Amino acid sequence: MSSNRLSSGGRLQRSQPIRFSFNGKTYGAFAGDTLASGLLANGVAVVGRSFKLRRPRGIVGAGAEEPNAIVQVGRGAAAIPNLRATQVELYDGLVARSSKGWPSVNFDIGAVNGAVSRVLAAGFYYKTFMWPQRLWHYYERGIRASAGFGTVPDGPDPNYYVHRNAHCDILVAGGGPAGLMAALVAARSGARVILADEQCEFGGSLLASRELVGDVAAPYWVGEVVAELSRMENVTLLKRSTVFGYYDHNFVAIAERCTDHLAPGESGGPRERLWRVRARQVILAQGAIERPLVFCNNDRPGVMTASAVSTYINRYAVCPGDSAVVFTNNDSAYQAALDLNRAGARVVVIDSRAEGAAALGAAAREAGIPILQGHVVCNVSGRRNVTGVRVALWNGDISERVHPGINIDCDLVAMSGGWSPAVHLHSQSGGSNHWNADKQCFVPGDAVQAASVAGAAAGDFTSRACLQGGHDAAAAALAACGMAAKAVAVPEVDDVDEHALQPLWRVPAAKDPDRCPKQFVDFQNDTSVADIRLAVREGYRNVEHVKRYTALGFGTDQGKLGNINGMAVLAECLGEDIPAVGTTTFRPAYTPVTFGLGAGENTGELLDPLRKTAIHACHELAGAPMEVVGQWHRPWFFPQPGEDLHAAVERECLAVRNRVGMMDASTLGKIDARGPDVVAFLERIYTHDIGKMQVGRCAYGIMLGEDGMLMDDGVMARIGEQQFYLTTTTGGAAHVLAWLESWLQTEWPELEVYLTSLTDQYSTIAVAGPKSREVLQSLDCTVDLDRESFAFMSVREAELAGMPVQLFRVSFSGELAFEVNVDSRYAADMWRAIAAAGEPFGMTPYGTEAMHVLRAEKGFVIVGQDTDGSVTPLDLRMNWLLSKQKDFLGKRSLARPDCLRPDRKQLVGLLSVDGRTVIPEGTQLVDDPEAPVPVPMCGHVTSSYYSACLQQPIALALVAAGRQRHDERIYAALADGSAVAVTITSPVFYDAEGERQHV
Amino acid sequence: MKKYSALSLVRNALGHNRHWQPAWRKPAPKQEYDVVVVGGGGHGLATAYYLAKEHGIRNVAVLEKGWVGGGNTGRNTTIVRSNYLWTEASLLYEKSMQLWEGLSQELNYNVMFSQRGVYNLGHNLQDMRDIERRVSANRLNGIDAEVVGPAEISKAIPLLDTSASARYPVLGASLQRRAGVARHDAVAWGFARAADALGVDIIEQCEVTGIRRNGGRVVGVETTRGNVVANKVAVVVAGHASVLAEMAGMRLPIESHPLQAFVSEPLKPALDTVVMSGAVHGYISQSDKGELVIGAGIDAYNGYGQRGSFQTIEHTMEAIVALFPSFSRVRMLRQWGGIVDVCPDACPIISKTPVDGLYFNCGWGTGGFKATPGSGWAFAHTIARDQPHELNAPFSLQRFVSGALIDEHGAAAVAH
Amino acid sequence: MQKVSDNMSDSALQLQRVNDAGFINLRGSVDNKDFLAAIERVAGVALPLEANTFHGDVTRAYWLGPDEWLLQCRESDVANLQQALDETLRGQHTAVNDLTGGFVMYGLRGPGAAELLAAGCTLDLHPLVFTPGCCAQSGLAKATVLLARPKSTDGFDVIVRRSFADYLWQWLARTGRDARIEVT
Amino acid sequence: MLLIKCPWCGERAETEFSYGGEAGIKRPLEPDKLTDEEWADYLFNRSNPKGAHHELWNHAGGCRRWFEAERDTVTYRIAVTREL
Ligand SMILES: Cc1cc2nc3c(=O)[nH]c(=O)nc-3n(C[C@H](O)[C@H](O)[C@H](O)COP(=O)(O)OP(=O)(O)OC[C@H]3O[C@@H](n4cnc5c(N)ncnc54)[C@H](O)[C@@H]3O)c2cc1C
Ligand SMILES: NC(=O)c1ccc[n+]([C@@H]2O[C@H](COP(=O)([O-])OP(=O)(O)OC[C@H]3O[C@@H](n4cnc5c(N)ncnc54)[C@H](O)[C@@H]3O)[C@@H](O)[C@H]2O)c1
Ligand SMILES: Cc1cc2nc3c(=O)[nH]c(=O)nc-3n(C[C@H](O)[C@H](O)[C@H](O)COP(=O)(O)O)c2cc1C
Ligand SMILES: [Zn+2]
Repeated sequence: MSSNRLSSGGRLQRSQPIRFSFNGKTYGAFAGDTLASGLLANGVAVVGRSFKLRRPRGIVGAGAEEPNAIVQVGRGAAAIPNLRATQVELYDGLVARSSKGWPSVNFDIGAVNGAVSRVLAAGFYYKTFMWPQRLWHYYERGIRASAGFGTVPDGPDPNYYVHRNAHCDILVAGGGPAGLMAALVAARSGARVILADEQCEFGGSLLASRELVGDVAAPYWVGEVVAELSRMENVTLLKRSTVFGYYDHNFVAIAERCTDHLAPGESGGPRERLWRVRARQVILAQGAIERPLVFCNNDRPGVMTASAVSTYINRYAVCPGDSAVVFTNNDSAYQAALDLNRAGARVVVIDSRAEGAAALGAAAREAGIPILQGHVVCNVSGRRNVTGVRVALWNGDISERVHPGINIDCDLVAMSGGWSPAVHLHSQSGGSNHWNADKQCFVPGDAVQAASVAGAAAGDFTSRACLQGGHDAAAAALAACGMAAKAVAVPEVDDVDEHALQPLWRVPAAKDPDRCPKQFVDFQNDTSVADIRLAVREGYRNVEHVKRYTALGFGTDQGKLGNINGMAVLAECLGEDIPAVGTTTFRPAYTPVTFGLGAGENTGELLDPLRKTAIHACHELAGAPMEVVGQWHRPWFFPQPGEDLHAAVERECLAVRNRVGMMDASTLGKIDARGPDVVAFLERIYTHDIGKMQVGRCAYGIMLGEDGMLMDDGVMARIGEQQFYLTTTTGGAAHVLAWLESWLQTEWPELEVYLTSLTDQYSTIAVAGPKSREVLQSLDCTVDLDRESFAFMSVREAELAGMPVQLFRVSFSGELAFEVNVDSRYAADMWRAIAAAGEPFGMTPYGTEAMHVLRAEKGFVIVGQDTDGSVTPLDLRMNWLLSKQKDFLGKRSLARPDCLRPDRKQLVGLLSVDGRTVIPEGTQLVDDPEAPVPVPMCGHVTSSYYSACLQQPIALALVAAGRQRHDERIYAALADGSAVAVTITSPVFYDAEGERQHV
Repeated sequence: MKKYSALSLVRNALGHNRHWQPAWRKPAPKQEYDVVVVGGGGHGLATAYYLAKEHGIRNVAVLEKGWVGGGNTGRNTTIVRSNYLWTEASLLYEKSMQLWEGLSQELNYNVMFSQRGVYNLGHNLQDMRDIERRVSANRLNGIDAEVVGPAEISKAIPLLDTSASARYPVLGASLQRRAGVARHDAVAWGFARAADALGVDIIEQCEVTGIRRNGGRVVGVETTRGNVVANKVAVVVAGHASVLAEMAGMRLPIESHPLQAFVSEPLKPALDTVVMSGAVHGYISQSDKGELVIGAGIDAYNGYGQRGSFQTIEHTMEAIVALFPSFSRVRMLRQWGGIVDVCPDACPIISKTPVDGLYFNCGWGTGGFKATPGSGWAFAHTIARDQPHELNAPFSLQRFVSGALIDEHGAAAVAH
Repeated sequence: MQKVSDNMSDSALQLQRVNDAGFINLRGSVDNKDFLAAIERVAGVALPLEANTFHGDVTRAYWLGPDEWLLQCRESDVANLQQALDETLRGQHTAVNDLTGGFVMYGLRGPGAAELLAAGCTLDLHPLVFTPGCCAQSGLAKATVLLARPKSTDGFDVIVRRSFADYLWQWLARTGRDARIEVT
Repeated sequence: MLLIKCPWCGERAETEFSYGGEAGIKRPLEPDKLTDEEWADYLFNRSNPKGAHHELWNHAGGCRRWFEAERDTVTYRIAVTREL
């Protein structure tokens, strides 16, 4: 194995060597490695290319902050695009490749962009590609082809995802010292605790720490705490779980990755689990992110954050370089120098501060590490790997140029510009942040939800303070939950004496910032100091404008490394201080979340409930294709062998007109309305006079919105003096019930009425056609069905085929017809019984399509098809339904000038003049198809069919002033540009007198 | 204004980009303007630009409480199309479309208007009826529109699930080929730069806190940067319309709701057009940078929080995975919200008000980005002439009294 | 019996359809003492007045809302009970509706039941929170359900509208696959 | 996702509720006595405030009761919910 791998240490399972492939080459590593540590161990420097300039890039960080090492893992449909190599756990056989770089990451044609990088400065696209106008399309294609990182998998996801709703007293986000301590205190005190950490192990920074906690090594302490927590029933430990979103009212979303760390095939179960947590209290212990320093060519492979270097050495037993320069403005990076030194690397510290570091400085000196104080690294040499740095003396004045007098050869630069608390979740929760001048970072302000922040995330950068902070946060959270905190001792950790950090947001160079080699602020998007300065020069001065103009913080890392530096550079340009410039908005997701995770189990046929009637199985058996109506599946038609839709529908329609047919109408909404005030209530809802209805009678009723537009319709029946049975349209059922309840509860609470939904209780079978009476009679119907005893538009309780039913004598086809309402438990039996009894009479089941044709022949409208929310009952010629005696919902609106306009679109019938053409539904109607564009339209076709019984096409339409225009000829403007002549008629094509339904 | 050109790019590059001019000045508010435009979104900036350009009214201030383009202009999913249902709406949006087609050149600022086509999918018979109706109307109005079948759709959008077994199978779609997307920020910046060049003062960090009236007419505004006198005040503040209306003692037929959107991480080109679906409720396009840009629905409740509920996002992810099963493993990078001003008929208000000299342009709800140039053009006319242009006359406040609503819920079914 | 997991013996969860339950929806006022007394007399179970609870075991009364309850009894007893209620409550402002045909009831048994439901339900089903005797109308996946934790067994009853029943069954079976669900 | 306290059932997730808009908009008792302007005001105009909002919610997925809430439309904090 390559020389970068240390022979001992780390948290690897050295007994488990594994192999993985990157960009087609195979490498060795150990279980416990990440892809990043595996690559570093093998001396792979270039892992990606930057977005715009295509500069070769190496690994910078060791966790979620990584901007450069964006890789595609796996193949085919199981590929995962855009992973950070630093977060990919290696398994044997893992296949990964760089997301950018063509033909290869080591030789990228796109790198020519670098040569013209000055032209490609921020805002470049807005200023060019405009000439000639029509070529933009081609320019754009080129731009698109070179953009993007990963590739979409080439098939449907082979894995599945699940959701889990959870509740807890205390949710702890982040399992470093602060989070672990908080969880321990909360758990021992008996609270229901969820602890989530995005890494594969709990411990956070302690996993790479050489500190003693209490009197044990930090990772050992972690192990003890985790072991204790995992034994407790009131604790849920979620590792590999990113708290990615903090929403209102302490709703927190966590993405748990269950199988990505396993070789494909090794794993069962869901790939990821979405935890939807409602927490009484949240403790945010996300830690802090180390900032890079901004110097020329600071993006070269081999330049890393100091803490990442320490992490690779201590946790992964990889020393990323043989000779290193540690460049810092604060004490913490000396730890990296010590770690490098211990790992056998040559190391020099360049400290921008005149006085260097305190305790760690002494330790470094003791270890014999050379330290240059009051110096800066102002440039880096090497292209695909660092070969050295240029160092200059610096007096602390940012406006001065420096003179790089020293060259140091090295293959690794470990940089530290200080630390930024991870205030992401706090900010998402609505909290603001304050600038802490001592620590030179934003720290979270007061929580606005039931939350607190602990540890480095709160600006406490020592382990001792982190442990104490976690402890205190838990105690406070427990108190807020009304629980007593158990006394838990906070383990001792030695505090390290430190010198103050020196603000250093941009390292001075040999030339001024606009001319010097690029000083990168945002690595992924190639945003440099010069870009920010350019944005300011061009007037894009607000931090949000700078973000959008330069793409600062726009990448997959969302500026975790670069944002604060960028804002500070901006502040300098504007001559303002950093808090005045402020931050951009922190938004979910903390790290990106899989779409499939959001979808969870709601995929495929479970995307949306598929509602079935109680007779559904019979229809399936009969081979009926289904029509989707809202969530329902309804039989569309019942084809016989060799029949298509049209043939079947013609046959079904003729059967109803000439003999008898049956249809499943169970999807209609049904409501039981009763109480002493039910009449008064329904008077206000329906447009017709309710009081006049006799018990046992039915009526067609409509409801209007308060805007006067038709909202829903259906047959309603008076079952008793104080009881009605209301039906609604299929799509309107839920809405109508809620609408009725809202009036009852909010506006007229004095009315004593109870509403109960019966939609699922009753199934409805329509039996229609001249023979329908005979069919029912043959089923031992217990009531007389003759015309006199059971008149049209009445309702009876009866027994049919031995089953209790509500029998309606209503008709949506215009034929003699009955609707059988039967307990859904017996509906399939009833369906079969009617079918059998009807057989001698030629019984024909029919579907929604025939139903539509039959009702259209009669001019009956379907709400939602013939109406669209802009149609009044007057437009539909339903004046006869509008009571003059009373007020009802929507009545006032009908008197508005626009509703009285004589040229409103009104319901009419249409006949094709050629007697053949069935006009597509939706087609617009015009008076003059030759008129110049825009051609005035006088209406549109709402329903259109071939009528088998009339042997011609018929259509319903809404036509301006249509009622006055019977017999006039207008034109249907077809999609292909042609026009078909049609004649306006009455919308009732069949049995205008309504004799057939009265027999 | 110094023109952008290939030459200027090279020249400036040679000068280390040190000689670029500010895109717009940063003037302090003057005491008096002929017209004060409240709101520095795309619509407000376009209004100022067309006031200056078409009507010669250059003593204009745009007052923006934050940074220009920071409202919905900066947070929308950038779909531009004109295939609305009703003639009134179609003609207004089509006017806008025509302006879009030359906008980069007119503004000398590349707004990256990309006419890659928009597909509105139909998943059931009623969807198809509505599509036929809309396409038929569009054609008669001179707007390009077609009805396309599943085979053609699947060719144009290979990753879309067009199988018959889908929970919501694709039965067809309407297609407007001239429709597409544009770079939202560039629209605000381009209009700002062009308006500034014509003398308009664009004043950021200047919140209007009061509308001063004398008798029945407007005399100016109060702002966080002092009072400004003006005989004409034009309010274009999208989600904040009701807040401004209250300052003038009015209530509007508007509710403000959070509307969300999200983007994926950047991907290699995977989707060359724009796809919208009402039945599964989602829509998606891919930006030139490579992110999938995805719009979610509105949250039902009133809100000014520029954020929304997570279940709305989950629902949209379901929709996207249903439409594009291979996007299941793609990841959401960032989600955000905007505050949209929703009108009862899903159509805007571009109108005079009961207060003389006070004009409102609002109610664009989930779909006004596409109207940016047209809206500004028509609003400028209304302000300059103190009467609406015939294109926006139907969009008056009066329609709520007369009942002449223009119901575009169908064509606007998916928030976009 | 539909086998979802291969290994039935160590399945942690059983899902079954309860076939002999009848349901009656009741509306009435809690201020009407006669009404409350009459129900208790006729049904043999007192209406719970506390939200989110139910009374009884074989015959149950679930609280649905401040003036609404669901009575559950043996399917064979529904007709009689309904008739008795109608008679007793005649003349009072109440509503009694037989909904036996409108509901389907599933029993979910076993230690993993709460966890499975938590995949699609936002209620806190922790045994100390949603204790035996608790019930709630809520959402489960994309259906609206009445959930109850019976006193006598370990698990939950799920009552769902008939037209959603197949959907919910599929959802339970699919979502339960990791819990090695046994479907009977 | 909001956590809303139904006055009857207690705290439940937002997904169980449906929103009913501004509370306290009384339906005019005699609509036909109203001018078109007054009627339009009732039908369409809303205060839509930025800040405290008095609004209606329905526990649609639970007890089906409508109730009132005081919610801040910026912070989304719900100060109180109460029975009608
Ligand atoms: C998520 C989302 C997706 C969308 N997708 C699409 C789409 O795909 N296609 C489409 O056509 N439309 C879409 N829209 C709608 C579209 O964004 C808007 O209709 C349009 O951008 C509105 O532009 P505007 O200029 O009127 O408003 P804004 O850009 O919001 O501008 C209004 C400005 O007024 C300012 N302001 C407010 N109050 C004051 C005050 N008191 N004083 C001074 N200034 C004030 C605000 O700060 C703001 O900058 C979407 C909207 C959202 C939120
Ligand atoms: N020397 C210094 O200047 C310095 C500076 C900073 C931190 N530190 C050290 O780092 C430690 C800080 O302790 P701590 O507990 O505050 O933080 P930590 O960094 O140890 O732990 C934070 C944990 O939170 C996890 N995390 C972050 N965001 C997450 C999310 N959204 N979801 C799930 N998990 C997430 C991380 O994976 C990490 O494990 C201390 O030991 C401290 O001494 C030192
Ligand atoms: C069309 C479009 C594309 C976007 N692409 C990205 C992106 O690639 N990366 C990113 O971080 N944000 C992207 N955003 C989101 C913005 O960062 C930001 O969230 C949004 O404009 C709302 O502003 P706010 O979050 O600052 O409130 C995009 C926004 C829009 C409207
Ligand atoms: Zn409730």
